[in-house]
Amino acid sequence: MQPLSKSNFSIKTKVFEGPLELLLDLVEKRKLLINDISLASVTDEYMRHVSERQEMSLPNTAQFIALAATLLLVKSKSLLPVLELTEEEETSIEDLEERLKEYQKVRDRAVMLQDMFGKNRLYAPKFAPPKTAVFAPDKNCTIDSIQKAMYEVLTALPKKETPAKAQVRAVISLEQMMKNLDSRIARNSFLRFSEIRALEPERKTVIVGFLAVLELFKQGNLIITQVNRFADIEIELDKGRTPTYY
Amino acid sequence: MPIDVLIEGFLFYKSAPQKKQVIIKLFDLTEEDFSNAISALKERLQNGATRLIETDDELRLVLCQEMSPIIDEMRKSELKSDIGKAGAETLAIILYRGPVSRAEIDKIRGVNSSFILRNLMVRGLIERNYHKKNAVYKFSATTALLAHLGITEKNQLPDFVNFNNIADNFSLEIETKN
Amino acid sequence: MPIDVLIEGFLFYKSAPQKKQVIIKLFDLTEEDFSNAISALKERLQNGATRLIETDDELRLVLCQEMSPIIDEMRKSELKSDIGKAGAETLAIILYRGPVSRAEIDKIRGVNSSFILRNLMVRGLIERNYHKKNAVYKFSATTALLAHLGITEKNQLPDFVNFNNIADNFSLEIETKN
Repeated sequence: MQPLSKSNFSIKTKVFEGPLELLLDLVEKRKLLINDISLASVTDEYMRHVSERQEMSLPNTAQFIALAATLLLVKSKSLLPVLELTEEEETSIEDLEERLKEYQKVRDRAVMLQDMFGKNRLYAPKFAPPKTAVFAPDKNCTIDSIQKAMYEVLTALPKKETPAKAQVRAVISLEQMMKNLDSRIARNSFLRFSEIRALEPERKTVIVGFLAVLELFKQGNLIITQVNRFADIEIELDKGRTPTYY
Repeated sequence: MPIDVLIEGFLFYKSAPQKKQVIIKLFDLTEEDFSNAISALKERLQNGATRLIETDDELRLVLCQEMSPIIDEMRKSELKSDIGKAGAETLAIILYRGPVSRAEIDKIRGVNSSFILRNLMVRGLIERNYHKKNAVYKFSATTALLAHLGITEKNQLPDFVNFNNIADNFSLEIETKN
Repeated sequence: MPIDVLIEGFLFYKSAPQKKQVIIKLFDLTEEDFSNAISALKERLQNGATRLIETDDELRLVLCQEMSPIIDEMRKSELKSDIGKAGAETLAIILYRGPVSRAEIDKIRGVNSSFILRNLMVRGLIERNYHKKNAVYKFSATTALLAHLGITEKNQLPDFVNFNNIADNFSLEIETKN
């Protein structure tokens, strides 16, 4: 991947506030409908955006990563149709499609609202302050109540947000995983998937690891052998070619 | 005095949004009398310069849309208002699906909306009410929001009916999951 | 738009008496058009809650006579009623931070305060003054309120420095965020 400078990023890429906005943009850019096929086809680009975000520590990165996990599931299923997903995983994929469709509707309505807003206002009458105000205090008009009310106002002020750094670090990017794998395979020239798995305590990271293997295989850098279903996957460097990245 | 005149007079005197429930209690009305009076009032006002804005729980008397360019002209020094993309999305969810909780808004937008919600409340476009039944705060449109959009009722929004039919399935899903 | 509707809308929006000559000039009317419109408007309003009051040189929209007893009653009960939690909070901010603009009150409370401010003004607890420098209205406590509280200056309020520091810090934070 090309290193991107900050200025480059802001020129070439829209800044997305949330993951659904990014995902929808990627799907619509390709003029696709929202379904598992289109989601799988934009996964790589989505992952790229997310790792850029991570590097620049933009806000909401944790939400982008949470959605990435589901997208990776969609992608693994499309690369490996025999892959069996748990019921929970199936639901999370369906849920993502639903959410994206709902978001699309909301976004379309939002565009209309932005256009309507303030154009043909229905004006309310101007406020004319009373010329002769009667002095009508109530039980709240004592020093004690006023102090208490001010205290309540100040304690209800919104607190400064602290971004969830830990969550952001939890999931390693696909690209990083591919680099790691490649150098490990280059060192050992042979690796079992169970070994990768043993080294990665996070389930999400295991999925990323699996995808990295598939991705390297697709690019022709690896030879993969699986003797039978559910057996361990054996990974070898294809010595016939020099490893290349996209 | 006819109830519709009574309500019009009350709203004119208050010159601010008023809760429907307050009006019903104040004039000791049945739900039926109230809704008939509201229809009659809307109908009668059509010939004049004022209109009745109706949200889920409030009423307010405002100027008709045709007067808008004239008042705009009179107030031209004031800034043109914009709500921004995040604001428009949040308003869309509240208008088309409201009253909704923050959790629902966050889920649909995929990001934390607390900052933008506060912003919209400060501008008086939405309000937050406690719903005892579900023990959550829900956000809904104010008369000011409808007034800014140039409509007197939510169902005058483009595609309003259509949207809600489809969205129903979705909302069920959220509720069973939480 | 019919001239009578135009005039009604203008008077409704201004909610104060308006000079006839101003209206004639504003809408570029002939004397005849104007007086015809006035008759038409008076006639039309008969069915509703408002009436047109005409003096030698002014026009004004008011509530019909029949509403007076109801409104008098309402005004009395309004003044007797509680200003509520929102009212107390707004009053506290004005006391501790006044003179303060509506925008700042809204920012601190996280909701729109315009209707509460009106109510506090009607009750003679606060007043607003135009600050030319920033071209905004600022609100402060009335001398009657200060006397009622038994203080002569706001810095005699308990925790005055501490509370204001917290509010200042928050305003700064919000500022940098926007």
